[in-house]
Amino acid sequence: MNDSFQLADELLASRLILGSGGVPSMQVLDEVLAASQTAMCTVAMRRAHPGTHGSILDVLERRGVRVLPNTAGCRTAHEAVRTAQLAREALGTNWVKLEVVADDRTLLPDPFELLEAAEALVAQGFVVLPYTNDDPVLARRLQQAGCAAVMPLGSPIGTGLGIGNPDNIAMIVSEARVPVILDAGIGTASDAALAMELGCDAVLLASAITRAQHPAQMAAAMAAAVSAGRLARGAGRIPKRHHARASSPTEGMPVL
Amino acid sequence: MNDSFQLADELLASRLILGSGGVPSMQVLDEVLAASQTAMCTVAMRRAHPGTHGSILDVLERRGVRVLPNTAGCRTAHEAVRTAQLAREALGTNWVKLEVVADDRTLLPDPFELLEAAEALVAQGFVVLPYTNDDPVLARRLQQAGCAAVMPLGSPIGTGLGIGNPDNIAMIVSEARVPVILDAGIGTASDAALAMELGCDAVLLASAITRAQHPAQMAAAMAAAVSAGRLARGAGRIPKRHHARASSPTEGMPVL
Amino acid sequence: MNDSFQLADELLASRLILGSGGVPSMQVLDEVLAASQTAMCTVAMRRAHPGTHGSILDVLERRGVRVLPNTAGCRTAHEAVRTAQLAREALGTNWVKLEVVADDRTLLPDPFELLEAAEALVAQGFVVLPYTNDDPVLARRLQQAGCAAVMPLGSPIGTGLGIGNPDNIAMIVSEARVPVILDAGIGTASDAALAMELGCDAVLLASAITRAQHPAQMAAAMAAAVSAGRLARGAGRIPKRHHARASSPTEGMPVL
Amino acid sequence: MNDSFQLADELLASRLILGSGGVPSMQVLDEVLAASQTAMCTVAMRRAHPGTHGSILDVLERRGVRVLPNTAGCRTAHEAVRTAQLAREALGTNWVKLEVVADDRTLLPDPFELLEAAEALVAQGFVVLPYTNDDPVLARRLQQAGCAAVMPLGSPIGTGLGIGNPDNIAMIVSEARVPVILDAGIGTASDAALAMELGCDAVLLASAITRAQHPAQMAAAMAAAVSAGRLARGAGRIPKRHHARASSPTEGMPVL
Amino acid sequence: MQLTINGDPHTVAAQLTLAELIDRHRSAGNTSPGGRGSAAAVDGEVVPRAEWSTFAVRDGQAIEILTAVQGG
Amino acid sequence: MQLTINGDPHTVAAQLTLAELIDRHRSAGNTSPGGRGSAAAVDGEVVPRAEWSTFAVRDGQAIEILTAVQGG
Amino acid sequence: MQLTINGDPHTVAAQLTLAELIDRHRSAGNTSPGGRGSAAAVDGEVVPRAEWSTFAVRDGQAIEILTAVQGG
Amino acid sequence: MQLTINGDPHTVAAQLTLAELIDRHRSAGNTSPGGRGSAAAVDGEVVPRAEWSTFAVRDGQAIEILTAVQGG
Repeated sequence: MNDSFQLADELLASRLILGSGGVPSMQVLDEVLAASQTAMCTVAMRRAHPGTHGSILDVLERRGVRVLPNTAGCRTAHEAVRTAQLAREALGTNWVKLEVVADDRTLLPDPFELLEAAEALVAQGFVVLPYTNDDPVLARRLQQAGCAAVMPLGSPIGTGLGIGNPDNIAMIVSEARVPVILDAGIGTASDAALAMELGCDAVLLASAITRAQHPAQMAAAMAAAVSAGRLARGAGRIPKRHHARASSPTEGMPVL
Repeated sequence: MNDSFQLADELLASRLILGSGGVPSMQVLDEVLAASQTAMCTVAMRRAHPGTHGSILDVLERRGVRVLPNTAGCRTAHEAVRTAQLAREALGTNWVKLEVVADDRTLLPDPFELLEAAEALVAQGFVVLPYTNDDPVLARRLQQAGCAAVMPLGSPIGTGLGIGNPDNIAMIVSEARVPVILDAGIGTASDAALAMELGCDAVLLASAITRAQHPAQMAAAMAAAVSAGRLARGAGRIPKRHHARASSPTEGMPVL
Repeated sequence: MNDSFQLADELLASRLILGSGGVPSMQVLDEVLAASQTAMCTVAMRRAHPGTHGSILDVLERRGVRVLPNTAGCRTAHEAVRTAQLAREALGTNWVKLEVVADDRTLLPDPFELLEAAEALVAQGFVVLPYTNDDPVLARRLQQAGCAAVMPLGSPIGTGLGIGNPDNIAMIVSEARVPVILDAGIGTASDAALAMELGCDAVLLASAITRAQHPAQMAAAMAAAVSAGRLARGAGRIPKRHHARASSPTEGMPVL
Repeated sequence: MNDSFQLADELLASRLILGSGGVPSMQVLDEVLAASQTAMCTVAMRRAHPGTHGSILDVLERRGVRVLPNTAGCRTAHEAVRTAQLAREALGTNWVKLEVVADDRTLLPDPFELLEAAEALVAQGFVVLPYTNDDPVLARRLQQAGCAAVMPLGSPIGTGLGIGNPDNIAMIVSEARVPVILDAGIGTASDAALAMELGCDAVLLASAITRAQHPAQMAAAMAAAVSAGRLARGAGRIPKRHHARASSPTEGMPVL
Repeated sequence: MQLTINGDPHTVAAQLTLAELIDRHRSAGNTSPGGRGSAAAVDGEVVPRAEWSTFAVRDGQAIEILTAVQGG
Repeated sequence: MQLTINGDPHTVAAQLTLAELIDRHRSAGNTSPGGRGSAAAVDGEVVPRAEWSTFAVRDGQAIEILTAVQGG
Repeated sequence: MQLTINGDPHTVAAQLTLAELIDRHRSAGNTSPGGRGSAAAVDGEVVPRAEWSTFAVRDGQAIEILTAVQGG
Repeated sequence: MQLTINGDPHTVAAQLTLAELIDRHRSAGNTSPGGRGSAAAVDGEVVPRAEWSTFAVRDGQAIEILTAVQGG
């Protein structure tokens, strides 16, 4: 199955998008990129420290992986817009993973600042990929604002709790006119498979891989899981039923 | 990752075992075998009808897939033992997927007849792979009886409800000294991945593939899912936590 | 246990608030009010039809139940504010259950219109009880706007799916400085008990009672469930553990 | 609602049966008996220690609560039968809560020893109330053996995990011809309510009350929860639906 | 004069107060005497009950008369 | 003589071996030559393939001839 | 004579009935007069209360004296 | 003159362009030659790279120099 998918004007070769946060070293990042076969990876924008050698950008470039700057850490639309502008200057991309969180404890998106930032960035020509909660109404508003995708959380960032409310994700998918990318809370492979089975177009995850005991192996697991879930969604699963149904013929039984 | 695994004295090249029940045609079975990359597939023993051409055995042989006869439809230890003996005669294998169900409505295993049959068949030199419920105590007894694996259900046969009680499966895995094969109730890829994440050694499924809208595609999904779950189990997932944890650095934020 | 609770400047004698929607007759409403022992019941504001006799207000008054007008059906802050003003004129109460939904299919609240309406109504001296989604950030904003309570949904109105995301409700409770009232999705008694165990101060429900086969009996069930959940919350439940723990003494066993 | 129920030849005045295990003192037991309004309470049989004053029997007698001896700690049918005989001698009751567990780690019932003990005790004229797992087939066998009730677990003893597999409990209820009593794993009030909503006739619990921070308050919570669940079961809950349904009239909206 | 009452067109004699209009509307209607339980808006603006008897309705206005019903 | 084959009554000539009986049953049947994939029980007892050609069927016996089909 | 009572070795005078033995064991013990709430087994066999006063304990026997405690 | 660079106070010679300032900051730093991967804001306003070499830094300004790091 061809797992590429269209995001804005780009055809991405993988439905697994990587977040680089939490990765213990550039060496591990390199292994994770290879094992995940991802086509895009997030970076954050932070103050440059004099004297540090090497850059995450070199690792991404070597692997041919597209860089996706985020606005992690921003609490207001103002900060997020500025950060996106700086990222565009620094990285030469008008794509941005838009994060505007309400506080550091929950890291949940602030619907009001988020929508305001999305509207401003769309107006400035950005391809906006907003990290949002699982509220179908907010997802709709972000699409109306011109976002190129919606990226609802499964559960709060870094928790590994999986998809807390599958009904909400399914509702977002059912009315989406842009790609839906599940973007937080994934803990293990079956979570990623479930996201795809619910109809998400892609999965974005960081901690589940970068903080696993064996990151590269988990990256391979996630790649397989996204593929599995995508295939299963298209294959048309059997309906759930509450009564058993024999899979062996009930006729032709001998008398023994 | 090398997904082969040791079952009795055999090294199987795949951790996905196929049930052939419910497959709409030999042509579809052939496609499903190819897509699933399975190494073993179940058959049932039924009265031979004069005049029917071709055999499922030919399809399996062509694909190099090991045949695993079952005792589906048997309600007593007596019937199951006889059926296993007939299968051994017919197919030249002393392996048997042992099913002894209590009734046709639930298709749940009868613990008493099952254990009795298992003991008898082990004594007669069979490699016994019993379909059992998710009771850790019964699983233990079947192992003590000399079964070569235990095959607990996730949920009743054909329901597609997935794994109803993950704690029970995890408990069975934690004390198993033979392979644990999840053997009923799988509905979609994430269910199969979860089974492997819980520590199962393999997954056996039929309806989820054979009755899907596109069986071959679902077979590919299941193969990927088993692989994903197996890798994830080994990769050491992040622990679940109830509070968010940033994946981007919290230091180095600019003032904008 | 004294189940009264303080809401705004009022001490309500029951933690079960009734929605009157869906009730088949005034007679049934009367029975339900009695069985539920509720102290407050919602009404909607609709065009008066000439020639109709009797009013829901008479039933509520006879039972001594406080009337709580809602803004059901409103899609904009403008409509909701006007509706609240009209309700205040009609009913002589400045309390309002504020509903501003995004569409008729999901009946989910629109965060933007909701907050705008809440701010306007608070400024006009209303006691605002907003129906909101389960987003902790929106709940926080509504409190900051001066709402007298927050009323998150368990699941969409009328679905009976219970509490889809208990973690979110618990998060809202953990940081709330006003009462938290679970306000949609309850299907049966255990859902209501769970809401209270999560720390909600009260439960508001309509369909679960009014559309049950036997509304008055379900009303009694809900009253008991709210009480049960409230008591259990305060009683300090045992922690969940994954290994069994004997409740009978393990010492003093005879040799038999 | 009259919550009494018929068990064997007895009409019990409460559907909440108490286990006395884990209670910190006779004083607390007394409070718990009062708050729970239970009509029956279990005791274990252990070696008598010279010099101890007072007996649990006095507390039960004072409260008019029927004593139900158990066979906790027994690992074989032989031990359990002997223990039941001794309890009958000691307490003058032919009722017994039959427990035969497979090991001390899981405290799960051993299906084989359990059924053997049940058959023996029924033959000796006992009213046998077996603690069993949630396997519908074993429940059926215990009924066929003449047990006066079946008492499936929700989850392992003392875990407080609630009802791990509601489908299994519902299946047991659907075909039961004797009372079904949920007998382990309850952690909080909503668990008990759910058990009753699934159709159980009663709930038996110990740790959830005796080890709660405030046992008497939790006892009151459980009494209310059992009542709530029982009422809700009879009231005919609304069906679950995945799409919202307005509870307020959609007609008669003004233009504002 | 022409009015819209609760969405429907009505022709009424001129010189009518809102109080009179509402009274007619609910002749044998579902609200108590004195209008308890009902409220009115004229062209989208709420008119307090105290002003009903002095509020002169004008040609072309849209009047909404609301009352409490079961809901929510 | 009278036999029951796979549950149905059959009348066959006397002096028939099990091998001959099975051969007839599957004329153009679904098992390979030599009986690969099939097995037989007579009055509930399994008869090993090696004995088919010498096993003489007797009047009144019930024969079950089984083969592998999809299932499980 | 030597007895095992509730798992512990005891030496007692000969010619003791079970009733006497149990009485001594629970002197100031946790069962009511007349033995309500307690039961006894000798060498694994239950001895009904009615037989306690005539049941002569013999050297080497293992006696279990049980009572009801909280549990379950 | 006094500047704030990435939150820290710095004293630098007058007549410095932003390009020169950034160059000093990253001497042996973590960005490629020509500033690939980094961006700058002065008093909160983004300064496009093309203007760095002509942008004269003034006393008292706050300069933020950012670069891409792992995150998200």
